Amino acid sequence: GSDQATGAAGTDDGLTTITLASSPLGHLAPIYLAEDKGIFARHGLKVEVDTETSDLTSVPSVLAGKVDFATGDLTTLIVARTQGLDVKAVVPASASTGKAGADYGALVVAADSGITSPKQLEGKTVAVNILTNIAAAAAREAVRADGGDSESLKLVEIPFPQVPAAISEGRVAGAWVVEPFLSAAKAQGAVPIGWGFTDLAEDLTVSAWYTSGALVTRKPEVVTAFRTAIREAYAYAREHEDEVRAKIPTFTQITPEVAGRITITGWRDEVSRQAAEKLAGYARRDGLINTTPDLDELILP
Amino acid sequence: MVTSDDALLRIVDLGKSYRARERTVQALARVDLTVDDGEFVAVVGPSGCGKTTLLKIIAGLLPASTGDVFLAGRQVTEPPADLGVVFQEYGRSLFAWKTVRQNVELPLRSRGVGRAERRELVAEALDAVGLGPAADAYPWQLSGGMQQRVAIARAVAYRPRLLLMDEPFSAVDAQTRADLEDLLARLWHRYAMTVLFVTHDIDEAVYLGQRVVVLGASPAGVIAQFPIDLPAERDQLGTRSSARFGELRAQVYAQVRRTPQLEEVAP
Amino acid sequence: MVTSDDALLRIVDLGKSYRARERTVQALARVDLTVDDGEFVAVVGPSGCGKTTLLKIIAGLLPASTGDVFLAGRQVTEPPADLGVVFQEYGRSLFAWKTVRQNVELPLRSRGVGRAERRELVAEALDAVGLGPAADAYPWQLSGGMQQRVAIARAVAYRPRLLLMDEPFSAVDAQTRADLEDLLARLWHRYAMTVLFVTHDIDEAVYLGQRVVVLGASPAGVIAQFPIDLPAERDQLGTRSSARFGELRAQVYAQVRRTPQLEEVAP
Amino acid sequence: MNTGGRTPAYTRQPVGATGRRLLGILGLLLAAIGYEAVTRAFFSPLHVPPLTAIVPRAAELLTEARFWTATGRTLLVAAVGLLIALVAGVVVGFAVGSVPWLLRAASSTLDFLRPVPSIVLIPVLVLVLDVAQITVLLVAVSCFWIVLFQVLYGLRDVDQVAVDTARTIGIGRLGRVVHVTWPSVLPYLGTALRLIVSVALALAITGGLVMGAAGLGELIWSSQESGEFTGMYALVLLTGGVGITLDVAARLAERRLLHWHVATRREVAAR
Amino acid sequence: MKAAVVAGLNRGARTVALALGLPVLLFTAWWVLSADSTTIFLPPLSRIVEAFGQVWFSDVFFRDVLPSLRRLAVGYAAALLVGVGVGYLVGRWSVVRDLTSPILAYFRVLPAPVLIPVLLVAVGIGDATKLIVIASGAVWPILLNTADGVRAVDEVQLDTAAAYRLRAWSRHGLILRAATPQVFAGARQALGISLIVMVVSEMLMSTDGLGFTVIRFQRTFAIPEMWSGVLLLGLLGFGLAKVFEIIERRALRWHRGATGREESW
Ligand SMILES: Nc1ncnc2c1ncn2[C@@H]1O[C@H](COP(=O)(O)OP(=O)(O)OP(=O)(O)O)[C@@H](O)[C@H]1O
Ligand SMILES: Nc1ncnc2c1ncn2[C@@H]1O[C@H](COP(=O)(O)OP(=O)(O)OP(=O)(O)O)[C@@H](O)[C@H]1O
Ligand SMILES: [Mg+2]
Ligand SMILES: [Mg+2]
Repeated sequence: GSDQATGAAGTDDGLTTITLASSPLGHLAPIYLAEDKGIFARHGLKVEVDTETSDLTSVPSVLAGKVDFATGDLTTLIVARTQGLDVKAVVPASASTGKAGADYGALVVAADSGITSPKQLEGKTVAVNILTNIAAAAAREAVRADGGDSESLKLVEIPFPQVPAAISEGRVAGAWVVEPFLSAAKAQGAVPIGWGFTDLAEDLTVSAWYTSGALVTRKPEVVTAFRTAIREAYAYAREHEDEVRAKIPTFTQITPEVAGRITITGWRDEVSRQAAEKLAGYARRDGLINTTPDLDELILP
Repeated sequence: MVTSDDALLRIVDLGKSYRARERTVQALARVDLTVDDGEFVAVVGPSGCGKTTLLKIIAGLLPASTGDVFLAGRQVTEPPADLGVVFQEYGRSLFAWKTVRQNVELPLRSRGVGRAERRELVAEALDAVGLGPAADAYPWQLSGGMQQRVAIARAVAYRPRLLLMDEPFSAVDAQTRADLEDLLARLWHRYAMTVLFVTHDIDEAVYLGQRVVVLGASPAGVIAQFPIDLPAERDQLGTRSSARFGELRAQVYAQVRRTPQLEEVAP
Repeated sequence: MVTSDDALLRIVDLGKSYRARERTVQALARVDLTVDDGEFVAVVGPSGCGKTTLLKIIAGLLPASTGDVFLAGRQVTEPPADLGVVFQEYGRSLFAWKTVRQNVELPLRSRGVGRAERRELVAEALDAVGLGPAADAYPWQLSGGMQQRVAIARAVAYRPRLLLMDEPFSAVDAQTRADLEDLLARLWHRYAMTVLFVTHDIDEAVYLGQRVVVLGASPAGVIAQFPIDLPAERDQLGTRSSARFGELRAQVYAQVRRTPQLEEVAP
Repeated sequence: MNTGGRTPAYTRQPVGATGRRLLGILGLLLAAIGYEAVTRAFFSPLHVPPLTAIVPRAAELLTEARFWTATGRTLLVAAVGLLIALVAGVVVGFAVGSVPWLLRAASSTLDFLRPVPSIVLIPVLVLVLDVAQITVLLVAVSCFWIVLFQVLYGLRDVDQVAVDTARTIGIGRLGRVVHVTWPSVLPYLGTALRLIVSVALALAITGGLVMGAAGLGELIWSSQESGEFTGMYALVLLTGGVGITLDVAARLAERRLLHWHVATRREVAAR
Repeated sequence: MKAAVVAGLNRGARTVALALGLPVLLFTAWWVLSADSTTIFLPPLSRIVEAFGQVWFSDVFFRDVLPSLRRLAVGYAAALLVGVGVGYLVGRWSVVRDLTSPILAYFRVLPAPVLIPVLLVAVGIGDATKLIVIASGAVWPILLNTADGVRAVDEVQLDTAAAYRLRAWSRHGLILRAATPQVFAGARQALGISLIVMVVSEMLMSTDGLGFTVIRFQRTFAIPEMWSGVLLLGLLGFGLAKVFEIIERRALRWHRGATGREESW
């Protein structure tokens, strides 16, 4: 909402209030933890999380200065940058764990489908949550990495929550899915066969906190403080995974039991340049953009 | 319940009250009436006494509150077969999206009359009421009297066994009215219909009816009945100027007068 | 254009044709008529000849095709002030969402008549037409004749300067009709209204009118006019049985007869 | 008065208010049984949970404060949007509909604007409004069109004899709207009211689903996003309940306002 | 004669001028006001028009617009059929109405995004789901209007049909016909709604179609292209409304006459 003071406003207690926009998903856990632990306050920040947001609204909101930081998947940010929108990726919001077989996103198929490797999905229908973001790239890359023709995949959009059902009802041959739906799908007999995140890049930034170029120019110290605080939060989260799992049910509808089971996203300190280049290449090939973006402009050094 | 006498229509102790939130109206009370097969009965009575209500109940369109209506010995619970009705609200009874011809034709089609015969019956009926040239007009393109004549033509073309007419000539001029009266009389003779004819024109009631039934003021019952012993063949000039006509007319008039009128309507 | 003579209503060479895709009807042609202030003119003519059309044009509801209508010297282009109309389609002219009382009261309210006076006028008008007890009913709860009387009461309560009535008594019984005729005559006397009264009842036309205008068959023009030289004070029994009444009646009747009827309607 | 035993077959005894309600409940029961049978026969309870699983969850939700807060928010948004639409639709409808040339001038623009889905415009709207306001706007715009078109069509159904009557008794334009056209258009508005009540609710929820605006939609979204299907279906069930309640209210309002209308009086009349 | 022709031409010209006047005015205003817009989400109209040519005068038209139109047509037709059919039953028999009204009220409030997950499982991801979504969005105005229209049919007409014992079919036909003014009101509403729901359904789960293309432009921040899609939707809506109007004019001519306003629209 816009009723909060935005544009990194000062408060009475000397802290600067910043507004973060993000859907209430797992990657917010470190933020909430950090707020509890006073990490943000130590850096002079007071955080307000606005969960009344969506992919549709976050970019315009950030650019208009209605919120200070928001999360967006890397492909979307690259596309935005290419179209001339002044977005700056500050720090990763979620990242691949980097471990094939134990990542928080996977390409899954029904256990009884007879499909055991991504290559076998050639020419088949595969679901991704959004055709224009990183999920599509990950699904394709999993097939390509397995030696298949990634172009032959027929990608369709199905929201993550419907993936387990779509797989087990045989509506699609395979699907790209992330936690907690990966666990749900597995529980319903789906098996992971490909790990597109790790195929895409060794150190893949999936989504990032970004802000507007304007804010970077106007209040560089706030941006830096935010980044430092997040990094500290990640360091804390890495050490206290059970606290993260305990936190998740407090702001999502995920039950504690499920939260204890799922694979948690990786927390990285740097937005991966290598991954960004690769994603930019994909975006260009898929016709999402038609020029090569200047990644130096996108990723805040 | 089935009655066995040879009356076509038997109305026994009929009563009807309309209820609505604000007011309940007892429209009919203790109506007893018998109509023989092939009879022509004219019904007169003050405005609002329940004539339309009576016709609607006979037509099976409205349930009675008390009492029964038997048609050919069978209790009327729905519109009987071979019934023709000319509604008082003639304008609203025409289908606005159909031409005059189609309006007249509709009941015939529904009865399964063949195409050629249908066309003939329709043309004949329309000519009889003087609407031949307006056959392809829509009802809303017609004057009030013309609309009323369409409704009459529809009933007439249908050749019903029982014909109920609710002030069917109210909107036509004197000349046309006389012509239509004679038309109706002719058809009644020729097709042996039974006619129940509501009118406000006492002359007309006496001229047309074999019997005139007078309803009293609301809640209406039958307050008088006059057999009309005029010769079967009647004509506008001769009959109307006959002495007997004048007598009968005066008798009926006296009865109608007797019913309480305007001044006396109690709150 | 403004005329300077003292006629209230001047109709000059009026013509009206309705056009539609399928048929074009010339309803009125070359109608010339002058009505003096305070006059009572009865209009008769065969069904479908254009009487309603004429009234609607005078009321400013329908544009003429040719010719002009002047009211008090001013050309009529929209409904003039102080006009009362009783439509032939009385049912449709009542507002279904208003009670009888509210229907009658509405024009008075829009004219700004005070509450107390309004109530009195309404009660008086409703009593006069015999609908006092039905004041709180809705129009659909009334019989046809009662609806028609509501429309009459509405016009009467309004005390218009010019009153146009289109077969206003067509749906009421003989007795009520006579009473309403006398009521109308009384009001006309008392309030010096100008009345244009369409009827199919020639007796009624002669009984009420100071002048009877006969329209010919469609396309109608004025084919005859009869000044009615009966005494100003008329009563149902005396006047109607007078010899002069019989003569006038016969004269008018002859004219109306002359207009081509049913049989002669050309295709 | 219908005498006891001898009720003719055609005396369709009007079902009383209680009977009407009972029939409605019967309808709901039948639908519930149908749903239960279909889900059990064809679907995995994980994907489409049976009613027997949903109802207890719904009962649970009813005791939770957050459900009521969310419902309150959604209803507020829906109500505000609906009111705006109703007023705007009626005013614009009457203005445009009673002036022929205005209607002709505006209709092409109206036809052009009508199909633009407001969802497409969300990113633009975000620049000036917050999410709750956008949702209100979404509701208002969609309902506005419905009201507007119902009014325009209702205006065409006004009987000219009634209008003529009003004109001859010296009632001015405004008076005619109040006394003649408004009551004539009311039946069309009654239909509009029942339509927009549900559209408003549906769109207030959509606002939550696609933009995360707080309320029932957001609750549904987050249940879904957390794989909590039973909870999601329970919410959908309760949402429907809210819809039914609103519809009953709309029908009651219609009955009162339109007691003189053929449709209503036919049902009330002792026939 | 000649004067009549000229008058006719004049009238035609006036109608066209009236119809185009406001749109032209609005477009000019938009053009001028947006000319030097730097807001990325509100590009100058000139850019949008340019994008319009590039985007839609290409194979996109066949790949995306035509399938959408087909879905629209089928979905709308289904909505008409179901809406008029069920609406008739509901309007005609109060028992049916009482029985179904809560259920219908229940389904009415379910927005498309809630329906889609269920349909996805039950029906799959093909066109069928989209058609159902379109139909289920468009059906309500038709259904309710038909029901209310049927309910409001004049009593005298019903009595006439009953008294002459018209065959069941012809009686149903008459009642429905008498209700057409209100049925058309519903159908007109549904036309606009089905266009919107088509777009939404294609946005929420699709691989092609107008809605898909527009949402793809939006997600990839191709803003002028997105606006060109909005423009196209507007044009489509306008075109469909005109076609509808022509049909309606013929079907409801009697109604204009019967209510006494042959002249107006
Ligand atoms: N639908 C209705 N609801 C309530 N009351 C009604 C209804 N229809 C008729 N009435 C009342 O019943 C009584 C008889 O009405 P009905 O129409 O039968 O009279 P009528 O004899 O036909 O009169 P008219 O000669 O004026 O047509 C009237 O008092 C009228 O007010
Ligand atoms: N709206 C219309 N469209 C086309 N023709 C019409 C229309 N209204 C009336 N007419 C025609 O105009 C002629 C005159 O009609 P009008 O209603 O004026 O007759 P009238 O003298 O009032 O007849 P009646 O005594 O039967 O009421 C008729 O032939 C009629 O068919
Ligand atoms: Mg009657
Ligand atoms: Mg007339």
